[in-house]
Amino acid sequence: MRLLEYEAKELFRNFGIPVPNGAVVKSPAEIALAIERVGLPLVVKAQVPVGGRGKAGGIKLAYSFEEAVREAENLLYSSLKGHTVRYVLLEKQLKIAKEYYLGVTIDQSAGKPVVMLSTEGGMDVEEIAKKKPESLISKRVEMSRGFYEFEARGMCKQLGLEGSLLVKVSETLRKLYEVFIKYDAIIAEINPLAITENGEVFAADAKIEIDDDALFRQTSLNIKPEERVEDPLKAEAIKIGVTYVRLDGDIGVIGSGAGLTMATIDIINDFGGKASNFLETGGGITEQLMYNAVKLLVKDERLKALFINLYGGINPMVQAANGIAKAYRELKVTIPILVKLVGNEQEKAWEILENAGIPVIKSIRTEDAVERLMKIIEGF
Amino acid sequence: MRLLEYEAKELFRNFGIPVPNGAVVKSPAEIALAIERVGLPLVVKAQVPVGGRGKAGGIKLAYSFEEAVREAENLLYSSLKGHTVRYVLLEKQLKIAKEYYLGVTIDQSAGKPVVMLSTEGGMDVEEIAKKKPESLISKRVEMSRGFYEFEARGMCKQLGLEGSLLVKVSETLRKLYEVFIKYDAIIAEINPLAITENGEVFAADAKIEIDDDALFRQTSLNIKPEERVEDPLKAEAIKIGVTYVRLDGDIGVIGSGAGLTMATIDIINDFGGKASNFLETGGGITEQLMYNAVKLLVKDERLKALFINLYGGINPMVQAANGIAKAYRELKVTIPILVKLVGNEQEKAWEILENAGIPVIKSIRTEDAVERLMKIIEGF
Amino acid sequence: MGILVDENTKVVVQGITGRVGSIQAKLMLDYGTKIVAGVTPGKGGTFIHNVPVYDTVEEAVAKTGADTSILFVPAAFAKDAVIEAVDAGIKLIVAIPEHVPVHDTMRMIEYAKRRNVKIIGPTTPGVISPGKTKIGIMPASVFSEGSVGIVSRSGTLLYEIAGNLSLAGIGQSTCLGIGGDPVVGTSLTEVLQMFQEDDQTKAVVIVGEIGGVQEEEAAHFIKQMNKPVVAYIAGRSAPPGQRMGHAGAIILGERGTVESKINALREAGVKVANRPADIVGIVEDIIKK
Amino acid sequence: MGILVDENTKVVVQGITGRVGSIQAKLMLDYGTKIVAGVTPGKGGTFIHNVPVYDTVEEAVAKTGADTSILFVPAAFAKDAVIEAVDAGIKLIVAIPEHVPVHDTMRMIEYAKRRNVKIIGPTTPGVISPGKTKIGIMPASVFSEGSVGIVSRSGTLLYEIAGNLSLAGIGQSTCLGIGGDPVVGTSLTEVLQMFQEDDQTKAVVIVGEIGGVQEEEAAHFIKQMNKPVVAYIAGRSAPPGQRMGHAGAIILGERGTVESKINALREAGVKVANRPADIVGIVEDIIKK
Repeated sequence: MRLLEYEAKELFRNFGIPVPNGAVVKSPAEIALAIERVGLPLVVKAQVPVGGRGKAGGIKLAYSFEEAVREAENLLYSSLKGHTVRYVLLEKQLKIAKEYYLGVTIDQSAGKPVVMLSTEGGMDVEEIAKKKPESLISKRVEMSRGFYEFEARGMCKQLGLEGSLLVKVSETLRKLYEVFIKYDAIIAEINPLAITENGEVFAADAKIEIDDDALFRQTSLNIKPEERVEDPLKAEAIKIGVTYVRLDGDIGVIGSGAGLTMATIDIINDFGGKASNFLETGGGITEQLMYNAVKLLVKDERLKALFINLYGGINPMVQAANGIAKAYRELKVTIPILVKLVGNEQEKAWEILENAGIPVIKSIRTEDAVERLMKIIEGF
Repeated sequence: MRLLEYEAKELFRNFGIPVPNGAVVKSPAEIALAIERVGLPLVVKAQVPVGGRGKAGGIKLAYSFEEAVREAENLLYSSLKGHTVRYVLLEKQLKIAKEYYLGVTIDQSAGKPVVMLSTEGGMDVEEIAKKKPESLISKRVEMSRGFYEFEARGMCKQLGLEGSLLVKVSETLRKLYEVFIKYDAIIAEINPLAITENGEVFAADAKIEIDDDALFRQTSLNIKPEERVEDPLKAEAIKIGVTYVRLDGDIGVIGSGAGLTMATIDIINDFGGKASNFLETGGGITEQLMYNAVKLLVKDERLKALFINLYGGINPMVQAANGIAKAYRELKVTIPILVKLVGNEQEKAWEILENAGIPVIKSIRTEDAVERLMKIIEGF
Repeated sequence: MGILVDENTKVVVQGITGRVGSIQAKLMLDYGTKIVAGVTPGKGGTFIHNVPVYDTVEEAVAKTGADTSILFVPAAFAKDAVIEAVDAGIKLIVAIPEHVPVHDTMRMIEYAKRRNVKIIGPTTPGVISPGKTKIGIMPASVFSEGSVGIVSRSGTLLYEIAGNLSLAGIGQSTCLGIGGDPVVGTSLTEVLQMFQEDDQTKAVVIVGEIGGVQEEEAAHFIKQMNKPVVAYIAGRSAPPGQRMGHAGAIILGERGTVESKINALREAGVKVANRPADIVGIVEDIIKK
Repeated sequence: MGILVDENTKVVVQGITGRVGSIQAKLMLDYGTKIVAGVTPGKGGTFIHNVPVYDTVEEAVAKTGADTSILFVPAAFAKDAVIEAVDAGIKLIVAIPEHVPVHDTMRMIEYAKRRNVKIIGPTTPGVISPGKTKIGIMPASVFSEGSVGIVSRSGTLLYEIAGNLSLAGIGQSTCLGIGGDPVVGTSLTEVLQMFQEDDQTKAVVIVGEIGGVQEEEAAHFIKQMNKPVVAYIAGRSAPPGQRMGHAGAIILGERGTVESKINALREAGVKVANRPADIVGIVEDIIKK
């Protein structure tokens, strides 16, 4: 779950990472007061949880009161990269002399956090690594040991920093690591860290992404993921405990396991179909969860068929079948459903589905199922 | 700094360690409401930061409303073991079947925290170790690794615990370690942990002592040490940054370094005198600190002489001398002062003192100084 | 032989009295897995499916000589369960739980690696050496004994592909899922190293998916392998930036696409199937040679 | 020889540009101590007392070959300073700061011990081998070169006793304070072991005080020593339960009293002086024998 810039900056402020003076507004009525509190000239920033806001027109400069009001009003409630702008951050403009990059993320191969510093901020870290590799220092961290400020100083030294800048940047980098640890982050990034003309440093932007699997213990953040997605189907999916990704086709897909579900969609594509979604149940299938999953998809008016592809390893297939059958019956589903279901107690599950009038594929090959599905769709 | 029982129990509650239902009162007007909130029968407990309250009459049982009011009123504002009772804790009585001991403290020799568990609670841990050593299990903890609940379970197993009691006790012990770490404690103790007749566990008492040297970062506790001591001279000493311990003699002593100051007091005793105090400056002497220290002691009407014994290693002797001379002059000190002062720039310091009319001992032997001091006192 | 586990592997089930733990323990016992102990704090002294339950792993190991652990504990307790198992002297830990916070995963892997203990997972279906032992949650029916090793980043796709091979009469030496999370205890490459050393394994199937760079890293190692490797990579139609089911399956920027993985593998001489079922024909061709 | 340090010891001063650090660095240089570098983050590239200042200890060690560090940093930063020194390859750290939180002390000692680095302190006056080097804050004038080793729990009492001996013409091999905190990096016993091995040291003086059990533990070791040991213990008139100046000097229950310490030492054959000045006579007697 990615925090909005102003939320991330609040965390930074609590940890003593300097951020520009600013105020966030969520309604036009608040704009004037916010401008007065912060002071001109301003940066007006749309708060959406995605990168590339600047290029998309989500960041504006304002030098007069009127200009600031106009830009803030224009951005508020507008749509930016698929997200409605519900918050606008008004920040005092900085006199920036240099921009650095500071980041902490996870090195998946090493299985460790990696702390990164570059004297070339403002572009993303992959770009830095490609264009200015000599400006980028990274250090993997042993978690039981932690990351020390002297190590940040060592990194600064390698990039030629000295004097008070060395002290400020290394302190900021150490604090960024603390934020990363404290909040179960998968990314904590300051890009750019603005170095002002008089040698002060400020986190001009802030990116923090929290591990969804750790939100249960990050209660101080008070995040309700379902309130943070635009797509109502996706919000519903979060509530019922499945993963949903919208695609632009018309064949609904439910699968158990990410790999199988992705493969199913790939095969549907190969057979000339197009999936309307990715919906993956994880290993916690119950009758209710399966019912909810079917209910969620059949709400989607694009659907002309639904294919369910399950394996019973940890998932109970009889319960899954009951949930599908119940949904089919109660929701009076009119589009064709096809189920492929393999694993423990598969015969019992098949029987339940067939008794409910739902066609079942008994082959283990997803290809066979998709072939049959396409025929059903054509014949329908 | 030792927390009061009710403060320690608040921390326990925040960490999920079960404590008895209770309410704290700090004025008679609050007693009735507190009794109603908690319910009878009650334990009425004087809140003073020392052990042995029960024997000293600080813990009373009350079975009726009237009894509870009377006991609480009697304890409130009374004096217990040298402390004024400013808070009284009213707690629901528990039906206790067994009492355990749980503690985390510092093993000084190992330089590590030590977690302790005994099935014989209610007496102090030294007593348990002596009388029932077989009931006591202790485990030293590597701090970078931490203490895990399964290790607590292993300790419980060794003492024969099983079932839900094993689960509850080990969970409590792990949480106690967390409290110890989180709050820079030097002692965190639950003695007794009450096991009720129906198998629940409660921290019936709570002892937490915070490292004074870590109070600066334990800001959430909001402790002002100077507000927690009864002796106004000691409170003053905390404010000016020196260590003061009241003794029952009449010769004031200021020393730099704990060992030297203690030795000075020992020698005064040997020569038939009696020190009124221990006052140790630490390594941060300034002119102001020295002035404050002298001012603090001369307030004490018991004093018939003042002996100052300093070494200039890290401490600047010229500043020390200036501070003493200034205090002598400005405070119009009438009792005799003798100064022994050795170290860097000692000659300059001696000159300052002598010019101010303060006798100086130039020998390095504290014995010589004390001998001279006794003669001055006799002749005075 | 197979890798990692065999008929002599002595298993302790952590969380054996839970809903999932008890069902899966029964299914493993039915398969013939030597489950010698279970652990559930507070349930020590009881039995489930005739398996003795202990309060601590230490006790379980001391009393039964268990050398391998399988975890059925809630995600929030996975880290502590791993550390307990490591301290008790367990040498292989199969970490079934999904949704383990990745910081916990990093910590538990760091702890285990430093003490030379292997972790498979988390979010793994486990490991099966067909005909010998099953230490996992996979449906046993789709596996059969033979000479193909399968290593998969996905659980259910592993079942599909193993099932396809079995139907075609091609058995497996050992099959395992390394886990779907971005950080896992044992990498694709490390499993390939084990298959390379294993006498029973004549060919290896990799089941990959979008996200991360494990397939790309594995390709480096495959260049030095003397056994044929076949692969299938899921997620050709996955949109970038979207998390496909678990945290590991996400395309970020140019990294983790199906194309980069297929290219790297092909360059290393791997035959890459377009669809899961196509694996069968490719493996058959290899075996006939 | 003396113990721990000698004229070849190359010292880096962490916190050299601070008020205390700069004064004390000057006093050490005046004594002849080989201070080869100072460290203050942000002051790299400057000089103080002609000593080059670096931003990190790593750099200081790389450029100057420093092997020993002395800390003049605020108490709150002592732990990080120690870890930095250890990582940079420093072998002996003299931790001057007082009021270091004891949890930090435990962590930094744990870190250093695992990497075979010695810490003296915290709350130590440091260590001096008279005539060779002084790595500490002690006033140089009271020390003189000779054959008596002094190990003290107190700083100023060390000066007093060394001064007394010097006045009587009895010089010292090495004198050090182990630090007044309840937890210290190097114990009384460990220092005695070093004195036992040292050729220059013919007799050892222990300056103890109330609190803890270090003197009692040292008594065990003294039984195996073949050098005479003399002791003085401060705090006979200290009331129990009161912290006498620093956290280490406190009598808790029956532990840490002057009596228990004197008894343990006497039992081990140590001559215990009643007053600091009495040490001189006892040592003179020993030397004459």
